[in-house]
Amino acid sequence: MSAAGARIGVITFPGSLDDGDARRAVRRAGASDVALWHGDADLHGVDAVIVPGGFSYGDYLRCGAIAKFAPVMTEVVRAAGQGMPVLGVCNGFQVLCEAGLLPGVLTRNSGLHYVCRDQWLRVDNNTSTWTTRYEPGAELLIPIKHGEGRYVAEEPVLDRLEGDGRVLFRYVDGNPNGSRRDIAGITDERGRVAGLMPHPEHAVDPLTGPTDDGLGMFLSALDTLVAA
Amino acid sequence: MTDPTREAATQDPATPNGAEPVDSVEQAARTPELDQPYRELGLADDEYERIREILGRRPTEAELAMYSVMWSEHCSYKSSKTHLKYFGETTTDEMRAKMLAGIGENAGVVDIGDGWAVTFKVESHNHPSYVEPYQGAATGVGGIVRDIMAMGARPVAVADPLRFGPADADDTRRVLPGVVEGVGGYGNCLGLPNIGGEVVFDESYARNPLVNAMCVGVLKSDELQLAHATGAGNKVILFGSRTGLDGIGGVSVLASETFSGDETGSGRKKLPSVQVGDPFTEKVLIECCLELYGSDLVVGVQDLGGAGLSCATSELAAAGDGGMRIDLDTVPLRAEGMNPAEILSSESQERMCAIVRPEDVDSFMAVCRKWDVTATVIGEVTDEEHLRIDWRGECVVDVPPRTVADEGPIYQRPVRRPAEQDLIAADDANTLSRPATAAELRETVLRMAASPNLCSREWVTGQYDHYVRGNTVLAQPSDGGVLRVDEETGRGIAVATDCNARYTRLDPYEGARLALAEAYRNVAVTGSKPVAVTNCLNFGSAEDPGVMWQFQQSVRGLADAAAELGIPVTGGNVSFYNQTGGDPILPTPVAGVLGVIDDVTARIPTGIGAAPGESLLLLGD
Amino acid sequence: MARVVVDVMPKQEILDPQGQAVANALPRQGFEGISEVRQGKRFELEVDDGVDDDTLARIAENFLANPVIEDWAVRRVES
Amino acid sequence: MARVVVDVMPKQEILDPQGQAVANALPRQGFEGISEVRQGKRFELEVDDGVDDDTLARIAENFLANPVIEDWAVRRVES
Ligand SMILES: Nc1ncnc2c1ncn2[C@@H]1O[C@H](COP(=O)(O)OP(=O)(O)O)[C@@H](O)[C@H]1O
Repeated sequence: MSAAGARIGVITFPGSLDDGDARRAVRRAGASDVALWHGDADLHGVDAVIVPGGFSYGDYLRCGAIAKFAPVMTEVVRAAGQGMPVLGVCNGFQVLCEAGLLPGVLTRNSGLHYVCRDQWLRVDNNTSTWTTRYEPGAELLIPIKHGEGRYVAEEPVLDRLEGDGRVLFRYVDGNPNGSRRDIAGITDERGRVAGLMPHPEHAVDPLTGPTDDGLGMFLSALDTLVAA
Repeated sequence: MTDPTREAATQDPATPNGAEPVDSVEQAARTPELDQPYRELGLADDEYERIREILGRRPTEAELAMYSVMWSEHCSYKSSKTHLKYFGETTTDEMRAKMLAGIGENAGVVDIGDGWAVTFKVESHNHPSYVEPYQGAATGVGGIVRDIMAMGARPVAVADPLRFGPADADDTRRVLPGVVEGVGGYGNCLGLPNIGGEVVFDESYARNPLVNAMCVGVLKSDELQLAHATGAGNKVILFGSRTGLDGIGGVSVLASETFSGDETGSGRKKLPSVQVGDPFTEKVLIECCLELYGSDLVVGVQDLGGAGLSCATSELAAAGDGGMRIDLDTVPLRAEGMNPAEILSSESQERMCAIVRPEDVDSFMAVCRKWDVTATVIGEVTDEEHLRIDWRGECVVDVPPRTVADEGPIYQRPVRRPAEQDLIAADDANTLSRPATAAELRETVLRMAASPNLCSREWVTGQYDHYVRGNTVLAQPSDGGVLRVDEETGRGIAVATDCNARYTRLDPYEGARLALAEAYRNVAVTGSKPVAVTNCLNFGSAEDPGVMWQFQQSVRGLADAAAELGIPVTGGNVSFYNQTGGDPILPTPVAGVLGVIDDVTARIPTGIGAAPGESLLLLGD
Repeated sequence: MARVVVDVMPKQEILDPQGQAVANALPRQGFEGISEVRQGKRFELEVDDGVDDDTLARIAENFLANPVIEDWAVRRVES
Repeated sequence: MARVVVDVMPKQEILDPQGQAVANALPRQGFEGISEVRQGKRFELEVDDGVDDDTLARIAENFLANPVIEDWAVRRVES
């Protein structure tokens, strides 16, 4: 498959906000972007899926709690089971946790405020589908913007995540939300499904973001798709 | 899924047993002498007389509710109109060349080239934010965003000029965090980057905080929407949230005083005048509106803000070519037992009203269904001259719409330069002692850097998303916010809002000129060319001649400065009565300037030291 | 020591977007028959025996609830 | 029609920064003697009589609460 032949879908829920940005990032990485609709139980033959940031359904009950029941999510869960790469960013991460594709849950920031700032992250794992382009230990500057990003899971779950090398990114230079063990992003057992609170799609062009450090995530997935 | 058509069909008029008698037009004609609580509704004796004259009878409850809100200071600009004319008088044809819509529309619209247009406006939500900081500020953002949507634009950014009492005052500790969270909570959830604003502390704003919210929208210049109800037979569609009892405020005196009569019956006296915002519904409403506009399904559109349906129906009809008929029974309600006056006055948020050709109604409803937005046909445009509103088979409103929307009273309030103004001017800053030694200078600089009015705004701006939509090129702490409008060409815009109200207190005319000059400079230093001005004029009581003098002078200052700079004032907002007891706030005419930049990659960031060897130059004197 | 529960609910006439979102989502998950949902807050306090009902009411009214838009109720429970 | 209350509270072992913030603020307001505060959610549902306890439990467990971090309790009340 050529890069442009790779089709990456981006879901739009009512209340999604960063869907346009995720699609822009996909195009910037050289792949084709495909719009997916929450009410449409069809992935339209895409090769990977991004669940973008925002406030799906207003995030009123708990972030992501209502979105996990959207018809499109049934298909995402099915496809992820068959190994399709899936990335959840911010609200998308919350949705993937609620949907059971990733362990744990994202709770109210310990500072009790919404935080928007440029945040340093350290790459802990560069073997997942979404992180192969990074050197292990590399530090990235990527925006965060969330009110509920404190990653919480039971101790044994946290131990297992660390033991299996499934922590993708950790906050460095200050933990912005009180996440357990400074966790900013994780992956599933197979390294195909990834979720993180920071917004790589807002770090693809230094004109509109702090850096282009986020582009590597999209390029990483594209490498896998092209090689397949 | 809400089925909007079924919604309308099954809407149950729910006439409770022993329903209150409806105060119909017929009834009003039969009972001319009925005592009406017009004063409690804020109408003066002569205003009430004028309404009787217009109608040739006493108004019904519903009509009285309508006139009283529409003729309020907030909606009718009755004290300011006579001064605001000066903006029009000082705008030349040359300044007007790029203006697609100006003062009088929901928001001003400016052509920025390449087929793009930009609309921007500031509105105040001062008092509600004092009563309930979070919801007051949140619904302030929601309201200005709907104004921008009503022009046919996609809202693309917000900014929030704020004023509070002393930073260490107890009340500021209550108000400020709530306001900031409200602005952030609503704007972040709508996905609108916050690209500017101000945070100023001054004693005069204690108990009178100012929460001004700006929204900027972008559209193709041929996609402008207008708020008019034209074409007899066209349908009137109300869409968005249901109409509830919140935000009714003063009109509840109608229910308690004249309807039920007995004290126990109504329980309506304590209706909360506060509204609760639902940003998610508004976000969906934005996408729904844009799809409706894009499919050319709308003839005219108006947002529902202050004065709710009273305002939307009368303004749409007044700007149209005929009349309008509304069937109030079809309005989807959230509360039981609402009466016509309450339905017409409710300020429930997240609602819009559209005029739609009959053949487009099905397609309109389909778009609303897609976005799960409740939509209901509530009436139609007629070739009569009146706005007529029916309720349970009886006519409860029958008025010439222009008399409600456009022909409210105009006051020539007394204007007097306060005697103390000379004392203030005589108290010259040159008499203050200056730091004489290096140590004193150091101490002064440190004190200034730490002062609430100069310290970092990050506690505030860090709660606002400035990245969303991926087009923010400059935001806090830049002097002006810069946004990319066109990804192909890099064309973009800049905005800044400013006002130093202490200057305006010293000299309202010069202070207003300085406010505009500062916003103009803040736009210019981003590398953009300023093209238009909006404003939000926050003042004390219109009944205080000294305040009216400040107001008059500030308007003149702003207008003259705009003319001097050659850019038009395309709109604005007036907020009077920002005072507790006899002490008005500092006169605060916030100026907002819009600029255009041909290529955002050429923007100039604020700050020095980006590259070694930079030279520092001081321009001007 | 006593356990005190303070329930804070949005006033009836006030819009409750949270409760509404929950109510709208239930049928989508196959749960029928729930006509209305309102969402509020529940606080559980561990309170010294010396704290009287009046104090608790003031805490609820001035601090835990926003009386402009919310109603509250205080009750002592077995802990 | 019945009214059902669902209480959802953060699990004891989970950090509750909102409750903690309340607890810390109380002494500053002059309220002493409150040693711990936890903040959760309270839902009030209007439920058809046909909806059984088992269904309500599933709604609470799968939807209103996230069992990783929250406990829940359902009870029917007089309406
Ligand atoms: N309420 C606010 N909302 C958003 N941005 C704000 C707010 N207050 C201040 N800012 C931003 O913070 C920066 C610094 O503000 P300020 O100190 O007022 O700047 P200046 O003194 O240069 O006018 C500016 O970019 C301004 O737009």
